[in-house]
Amino acid sequence: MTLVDGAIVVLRVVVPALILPALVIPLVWVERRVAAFIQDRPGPNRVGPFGLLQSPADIIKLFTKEDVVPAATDKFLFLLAPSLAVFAALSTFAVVPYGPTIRVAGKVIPMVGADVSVGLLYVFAITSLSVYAIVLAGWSSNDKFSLLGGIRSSAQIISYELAMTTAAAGVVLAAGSFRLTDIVAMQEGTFRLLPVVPRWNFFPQVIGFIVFFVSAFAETNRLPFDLPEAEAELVAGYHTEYSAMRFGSYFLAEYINVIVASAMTATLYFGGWSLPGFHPEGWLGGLLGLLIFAAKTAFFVLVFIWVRWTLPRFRYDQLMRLGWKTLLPLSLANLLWVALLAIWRTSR
Amino acid sequence: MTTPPLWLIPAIPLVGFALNGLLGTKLGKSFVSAVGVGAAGLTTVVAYARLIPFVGGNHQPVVEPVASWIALAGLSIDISFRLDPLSALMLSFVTFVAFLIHVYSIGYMHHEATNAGYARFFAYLNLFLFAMLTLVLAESFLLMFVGWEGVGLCSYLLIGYYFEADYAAAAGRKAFVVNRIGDFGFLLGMFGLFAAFGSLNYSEVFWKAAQDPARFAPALGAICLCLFVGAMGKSAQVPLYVWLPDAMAGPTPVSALIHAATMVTAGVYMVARCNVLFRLAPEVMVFVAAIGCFTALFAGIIAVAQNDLKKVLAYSTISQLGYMFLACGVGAFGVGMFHVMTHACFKACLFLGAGSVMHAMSGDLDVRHMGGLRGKLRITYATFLVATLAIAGIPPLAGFFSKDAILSAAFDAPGAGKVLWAVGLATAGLTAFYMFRVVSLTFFGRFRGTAEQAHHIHESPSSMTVPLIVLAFLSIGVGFVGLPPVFGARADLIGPFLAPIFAPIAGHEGAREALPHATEWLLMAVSVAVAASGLMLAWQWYVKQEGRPAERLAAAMPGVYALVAEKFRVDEDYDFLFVRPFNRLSHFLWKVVDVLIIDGILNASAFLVELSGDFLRFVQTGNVRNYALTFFLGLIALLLFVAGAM
Amino acid sequence: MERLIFDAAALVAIVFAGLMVAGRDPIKSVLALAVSFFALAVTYVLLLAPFIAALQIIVYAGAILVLFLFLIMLLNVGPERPDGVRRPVQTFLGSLSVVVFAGLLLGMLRASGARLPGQPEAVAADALPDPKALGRLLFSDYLLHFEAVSVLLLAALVGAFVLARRENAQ
Amino acid sequence: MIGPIPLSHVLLASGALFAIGVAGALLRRNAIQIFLSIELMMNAANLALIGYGAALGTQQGQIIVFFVIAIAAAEASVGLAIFVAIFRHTETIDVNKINLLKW
Repeated sequence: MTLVDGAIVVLRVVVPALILPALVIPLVWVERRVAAFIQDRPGPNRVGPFGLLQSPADIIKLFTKEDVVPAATDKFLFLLAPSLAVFAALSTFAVVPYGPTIRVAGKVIPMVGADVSVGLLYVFAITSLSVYAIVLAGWSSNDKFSLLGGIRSSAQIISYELAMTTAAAGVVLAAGSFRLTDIVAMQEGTFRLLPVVPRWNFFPQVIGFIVFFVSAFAETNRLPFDLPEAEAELVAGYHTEYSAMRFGSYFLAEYINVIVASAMTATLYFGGWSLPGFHPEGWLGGLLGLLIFAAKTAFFVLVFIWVRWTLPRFRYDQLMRLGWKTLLPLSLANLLWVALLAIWRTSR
Repeated sequence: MTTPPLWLIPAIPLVGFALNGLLGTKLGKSFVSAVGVGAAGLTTVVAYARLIPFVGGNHQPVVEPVASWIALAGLSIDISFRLDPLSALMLSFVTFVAFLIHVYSIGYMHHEATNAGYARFFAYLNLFLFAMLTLVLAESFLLMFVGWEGVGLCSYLLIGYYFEADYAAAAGRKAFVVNRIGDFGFLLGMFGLFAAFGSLNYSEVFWKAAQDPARFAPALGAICLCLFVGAMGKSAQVPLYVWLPDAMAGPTPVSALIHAATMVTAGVYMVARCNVLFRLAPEVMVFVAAIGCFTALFAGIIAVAQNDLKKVLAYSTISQLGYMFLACGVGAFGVGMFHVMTHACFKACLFLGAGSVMHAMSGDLDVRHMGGLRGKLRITYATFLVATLAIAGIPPLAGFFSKDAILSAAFDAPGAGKVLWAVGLATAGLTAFYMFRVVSLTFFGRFRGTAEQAHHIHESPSSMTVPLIVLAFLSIGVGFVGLPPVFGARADLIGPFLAPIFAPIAGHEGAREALPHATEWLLMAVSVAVAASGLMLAWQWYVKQEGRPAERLAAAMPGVYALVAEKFRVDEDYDFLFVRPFNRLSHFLWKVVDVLIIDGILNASAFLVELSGDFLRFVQTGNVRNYALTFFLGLIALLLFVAGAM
Repeated sequence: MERLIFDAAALVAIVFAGLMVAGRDPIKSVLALAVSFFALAVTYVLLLAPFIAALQIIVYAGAILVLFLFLIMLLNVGPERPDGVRRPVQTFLGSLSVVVFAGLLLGMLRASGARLPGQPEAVAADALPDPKALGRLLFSDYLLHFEAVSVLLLAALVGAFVLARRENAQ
Repeated sequence: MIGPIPLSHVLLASGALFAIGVAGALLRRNAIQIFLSIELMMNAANLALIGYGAALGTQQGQIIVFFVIAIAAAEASVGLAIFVAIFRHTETIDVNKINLLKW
């Protein structure tokens, strides 16, 4: 392993890990502007041009505020929980292919952190760990609101993970692999019967997509599924007792999760970095692929924001009913449908 | 016209049974009557459609297989039916008499309160007919046994028809139990037959036996004895006769059909059917003759002192059955069967007449309460009188010919034949006496019942009187098919007809010398004289002197009279000899063997379990960790064991 | 390198398992076990079972242990307190059997490991067994087992629902 | 050897984990911790299975582990439901106090 190779690996893995948190800063600004647009008001427009510097200012504020650790908390877990949240959010991205595999100067460089054979399972594994961050925060705060938030969160995430995984199983079945690069690869080109339509999983598996996307909202605790932090009932839910940058960590994790969820949606159902007729060559191709991927992801991020400021919050029982009685059966139906498709395809 | 298959004959009443048994309760009395009588009538028509060509044509036996029943290595039994002269004879009167009795039953059972009871009666009657026809037409012992058990079952069911009454239920049970003893004998006989011949089909068994008498003769003694025990049970011979008088608890048509005309003759039929076997076992033949003779006399004596009309008829039936066995025992199987046929006619007529009387007397059957009924019940009186004369053996009625044939056959028999004849003759006199005693008490003199009964007396409806008339004519006429040889060589129709069945076994016995005509005339005269004097005596005692001589006689010998009136206390003796010891044994088995020993062992083991449980339950601490610890200790032991093996 | 990672992960798993058993607070125990399971998942990856490793984290760490946490919070189970009841026999026998058992088990596993036939050639890291192959095996040779387990899961689902339902709730 | 990892290390780790599980199951009073110990024992067995499977170059070990995990999920759901039911009646999950099922 030469130094160059080592550098490439570092680039592949570390750069996304650094860029992701950095992306949060503009994302917060975007969210606030979109929210303001939806609510017919200006939004942040004082700090810098169009209020662009509002987010960096907020970051500085969060870093510099006093970090209060309440007396009755379980210190260790209280401090551990936020970092767990960020850790989980960041590591998910490691297996997401953000661009094509390119050849530059004789080197094969896959534009993905780690192309493992169980990529999708890895994503779910890490996602399922993120619940600890919330549950532990809720419990260690020794605060009834936090605790309730934590309990809600654990139940909610377990419930929706089921539907989400089952929906994603449809994609796995279609691709015949857990490897995310394989999943992207099988979505290249167009349908044979309908040559103008891209071969995205979205088209045959629209039900699976809906289930997956709705579950993604629940997994990221975004409205309309933000019951763990429902401010009207639970003050601020599991992070009521957190302040300064520890609170900021949750903030950060949430936005990273939004980006990752959008990226996953784009990867699983919209062909990732690929487009019909796009055959990447060299570093320019890689860059183009990256841009396509970023565009698709950005679109879903915008949908996340749009939905947040449009829909009201569910009641807890509605949330459970939706998850178990609507999404889960739908995802099973989708799986059955995909299985039938697969049988049809292989029998042809 | 194609001839109907034989299996149709028993099948029709079976269908009738199914219809009435399943639907009769719902569909009402007219439906039940139509189905029940219709089935009997139809089967009679079908039977005669087979019989007339058979009797008219050659008399070759016909065997019609229906289905394979049991097919095993070394054992193959078909369901197949057989029509030969013997079964033809039985078939001719069984179907016809049964049909008449079905018709009679419509009137007799008319007052039955519920549809269910009415339907049950006709269903049983049809079932009986099915079983009886199966018995008669069967080609193998096993199928005959099916019919044999079937008629037993129906007999039990019909005796216990009024099962709400204890006496009827008890009578049914008694009939069943006593018949079981006989059936046991029959079963043993069948086992013996199968062991000896390897088959249960008539044709095969009889053919083998006739081919090689010397080989089978030794075994046949025991086999025939067993079979005869079966016949004793079914045909109510001493000592298994005790059920028949009690069987009068059933409705009167049942008594007429089952317990006089058909079922009880099954034993005679069976013995006649097995004549080849019996003739190869002469010692058993002697036994048969002795039992028959003794039964005839014994039952006749009892009948003299009975006051219940149906009981008298019942003992008379037993006595007549004894005659039949007497005939079989002396080798005159054909004559026995002839008597079976004539007896069926006049005894059915007598029973139905008794039923008619009972109808008129509001259910009372005690002859002491009757008297002078001839004015009110003209048809019943006339037919009853005809049947009485027939059974008494007054020429030229049916009973005369058959009874005379039996007596002459006995007289002709070697060995103790003369003794048998003498006893038979005495019985004939007794028969005439007790039958006319009953007639006198019932129809002559003055009425001795209550005013209410007197007011109620009326003749029965035509559905009852028409069968009576038909049977009375049969009682007169049926004897002419078996005229004795003195009227010419071709006067006897029935003997030659049955002769192939009773063909002599080659090299075993020679044809017997016929009696000289003079002797025969003499025998006839003697028997008619005896019968007539019996009649006259009864007339003298019970009509002229209104029963006073009988009372004087009874008063003169109170012990003897009581003994006879109480039927020689046979039931009591059986009770003492068998029933009570058996009950005591059962009680012992129950109280000592079952309760003390068997239950004791069980209870002791249960107690031990409980005791160990009482101690072991302390192991169950309810503490999961204790259990887990125990579990792991066991696991360690297991690991040590495995480690040792490694 | 892999060997070192394996040893480290195994050590983490053992240490946190010990913490789980030793801890008084059920929440801490669950968390310690979660760490232990996570470390075990790492060892699974090193033992060429990435699929099982992912499953381990999703099902055990992500679902079962979260369920435990949920339950502990729901029932508000506090740390174990001394109940004043001494059970010397139970404790002594328990400890003894643990020691004996551990000794036996380790000894036997050692022996069994040594008795294995010739080790297969070292497998290259990029030849990690495909989850596809596992899936094929699962849905062919082990189909019956698979179906049986699915029925078991359904039964467990129904059973858990019935058990945990409030009796007066309709 | 599985790759560079000696099987003995795997088995040693598995045995140690199992023994720890046994100790927890036998010595703890808290039902939840006992339950966790049982889960730990299952995982110890899983580790050994995967180790053996890898050492023998088959996938059988992983298949069995797959089933063990599925069964563990079933067991956990029913077991925890039982805890809920017990807790509702007795307000405790200390196994020393849950001893109604005895003589």
